[in-house]
Amino acid sequence: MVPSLAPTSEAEPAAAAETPDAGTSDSRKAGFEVRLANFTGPFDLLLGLISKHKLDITEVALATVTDEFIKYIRRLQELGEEWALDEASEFLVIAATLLDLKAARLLPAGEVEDAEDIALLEARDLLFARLLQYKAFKQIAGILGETLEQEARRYPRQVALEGHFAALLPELVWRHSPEQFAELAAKALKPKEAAPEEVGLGHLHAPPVSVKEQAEIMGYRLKLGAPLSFQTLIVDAETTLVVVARFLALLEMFRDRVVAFEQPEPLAELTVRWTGDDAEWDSSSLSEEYEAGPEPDGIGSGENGSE
Amino acid sequence: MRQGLNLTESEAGKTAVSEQKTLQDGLAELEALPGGPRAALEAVLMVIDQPATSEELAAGLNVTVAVVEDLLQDLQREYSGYTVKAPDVDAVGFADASTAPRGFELRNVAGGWRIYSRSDFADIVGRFVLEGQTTRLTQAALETLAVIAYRQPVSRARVSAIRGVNVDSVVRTLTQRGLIEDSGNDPESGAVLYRTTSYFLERMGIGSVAELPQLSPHLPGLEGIDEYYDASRM
Amino acid sequence: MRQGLNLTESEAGKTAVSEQKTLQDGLAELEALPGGPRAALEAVLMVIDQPATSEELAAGLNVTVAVVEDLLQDLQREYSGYTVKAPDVDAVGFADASTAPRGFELRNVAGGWRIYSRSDFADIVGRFVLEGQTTRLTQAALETLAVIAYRQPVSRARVSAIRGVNVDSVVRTLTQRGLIEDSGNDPESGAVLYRTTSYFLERMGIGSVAELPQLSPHLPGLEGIDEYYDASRM
Repeated sequence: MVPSLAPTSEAEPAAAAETPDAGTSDSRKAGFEVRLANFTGPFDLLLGLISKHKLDITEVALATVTDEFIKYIRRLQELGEEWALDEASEFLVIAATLLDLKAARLLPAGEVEDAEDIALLEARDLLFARLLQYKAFKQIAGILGETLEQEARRYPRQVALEGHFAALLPELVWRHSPEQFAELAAKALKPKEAAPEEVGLGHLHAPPVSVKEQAEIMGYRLKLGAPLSFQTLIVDAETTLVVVARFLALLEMFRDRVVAFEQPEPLAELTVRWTGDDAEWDSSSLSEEYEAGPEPDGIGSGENGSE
Repeated sequence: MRQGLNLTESEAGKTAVSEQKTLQDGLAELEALPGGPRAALEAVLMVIDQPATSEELAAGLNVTVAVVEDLLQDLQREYSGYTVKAPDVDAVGFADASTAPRGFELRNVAGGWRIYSRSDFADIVGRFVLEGQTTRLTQAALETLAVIAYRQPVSRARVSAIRGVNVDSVVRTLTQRGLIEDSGNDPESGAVLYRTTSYFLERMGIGSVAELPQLSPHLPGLEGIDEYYDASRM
Repeated sequence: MRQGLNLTESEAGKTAVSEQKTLQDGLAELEALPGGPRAALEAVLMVIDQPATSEELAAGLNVTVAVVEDLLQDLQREYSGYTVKAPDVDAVGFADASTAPRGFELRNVAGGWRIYSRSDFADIVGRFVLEGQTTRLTQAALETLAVIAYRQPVSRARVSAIRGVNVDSVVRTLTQRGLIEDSGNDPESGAVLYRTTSYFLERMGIGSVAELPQLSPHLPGLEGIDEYYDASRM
């Protein structure tokens, strides 16, 4: 069921033949070559390599196939034009996982010590699970293919209705003007838009909340002099998001040493007091770190109100 | 044939009785024709161009579903070369033309009945019938079809994750070939979900997806995966 | 399958001899199949849509025309309920299932042979055909018709590619309804090409397809559309 791996001779890659790249002719001399079309994905390649080494999939020493897998990836990269980015990246993800696993094997065997070891174990288990799952579907695909082929040897009787029966059919109701029909044609001929590739977030209406903006608001109130409780500071917050933003803003302000906190005991009331001596302080002096983050400056898709 | 909805109990009872009567009349009517109900069923089977359910056939012939199903089974056996139950012909050694298989067979696929040429004659029939000749599916298409068949309804992203590659163009091909279809959107992600069609069942020669071969024998338990780890760790 | 035309006399003679041999081999080959030559012929007759001449059938089965004509007559008689020539079953009073007429008959119409439903059952078959028929085209049928009207002559595969679904059964319905027809084969792929009929023009109230409204006002930028679909074909 697992298609045998085509060895060097007949396996001159179709894609490579079209690529006048000198690099490919070098690699063509390498021992192991496969026709790109032989594989329908990274798992397929991995299974191919495992079967080439006559390894049981459950006992495979992945390190032995890693090198070949990586070699294959290099070939893919050389033939870059022939490969869609997403396709190539699937291969690279698995190559990276394999490399990790290989690296782990080079180290002395021992106890699992840290989170990194555990992550590696998980990566390995996941790779195994996915590989086994893929293998099952590949076998089933073979069975489906055989069945479809066998069944194609039976031709159904599907003859046109005999004239006297066709004449019995009720007259069609036709309500379309030529213009309506043309409209229908235009709709039917329009290229179908590809289905969305990602989950749309457009329907989520989280109002943008800017941390800096909230810092500005609280800074203004605190500079008046009187210490304020956190409760008081958030009394006008319309959403939880604003509460969170104000809390983050306070942490930022604390780091900038413009506020001090007082809390007699855990979970007790938090009192905030202005300590900055710069009366001219404004939120633009807050740490730059928010700017560099993936969510610039705000929680949600924040627009920067203060700049 | 269809019953009304707002019947009192006694009316319903009467209708059931009268319907029963009509169906028996239907059978009597067929008995009077040359070849009887069996031939009438054959005549109908000659004009259908897609599998017909036994209910549809029963309605057309005006007999009960049970009667039609008996007839269908008789025909199926007869076409395949088994002697039909015929009390007057049970002399042994009777092996003439009537017990040789016919060139066609009656099959129950995709939930309906339809006549097919016997596969033994595929090469000969193929010379006459160009239509319906389908090109073979690629390995990628078969694998994608397999995942969809066993995980339906399923999104392309899910199929992609299992196969490890993008499946967009393969899904398009399978849709155009009529083997899979859009079955609405995932309530959570909004992604289009795909399922196999009745044409797929027809091509596979099965009645429903429940008849697909079991996946489990091909999928060793993943519980033992830790052992694999230990084994290869040496 | 078809013979060449320009043979010299002696060549023709040689060909005839070697062909004779091939044809006998062909018969032997058929004898080996379950049901033999009779079943092979049935298999073909059961699935062809257009009547086939005995010459075409002989060529397809790789036997002589005389053999095919004998078989055709046997089948015709058998379907109509006469006992097949079977020396061991000539006892009189033998009127079991095997001699009852079938629901179908083999007819020679306009020089070609095809299996039809038996006319005795016309009423029943007609009732079955009408059941579930609607007088309106489905949206799928309308869209398919629109694509064919504007892209004719066009193959089903092409229409499938444009509509993104399998259109086989819809094309059959449209053909049955007389709205489209076979317009020959594509010289390259051999696929059947479809075009709209004069009945379609009649229903649309126009004189020719040239009178169909231009598509452009409805869909700006359709010029490149053909390339788009060709590109998406794999």
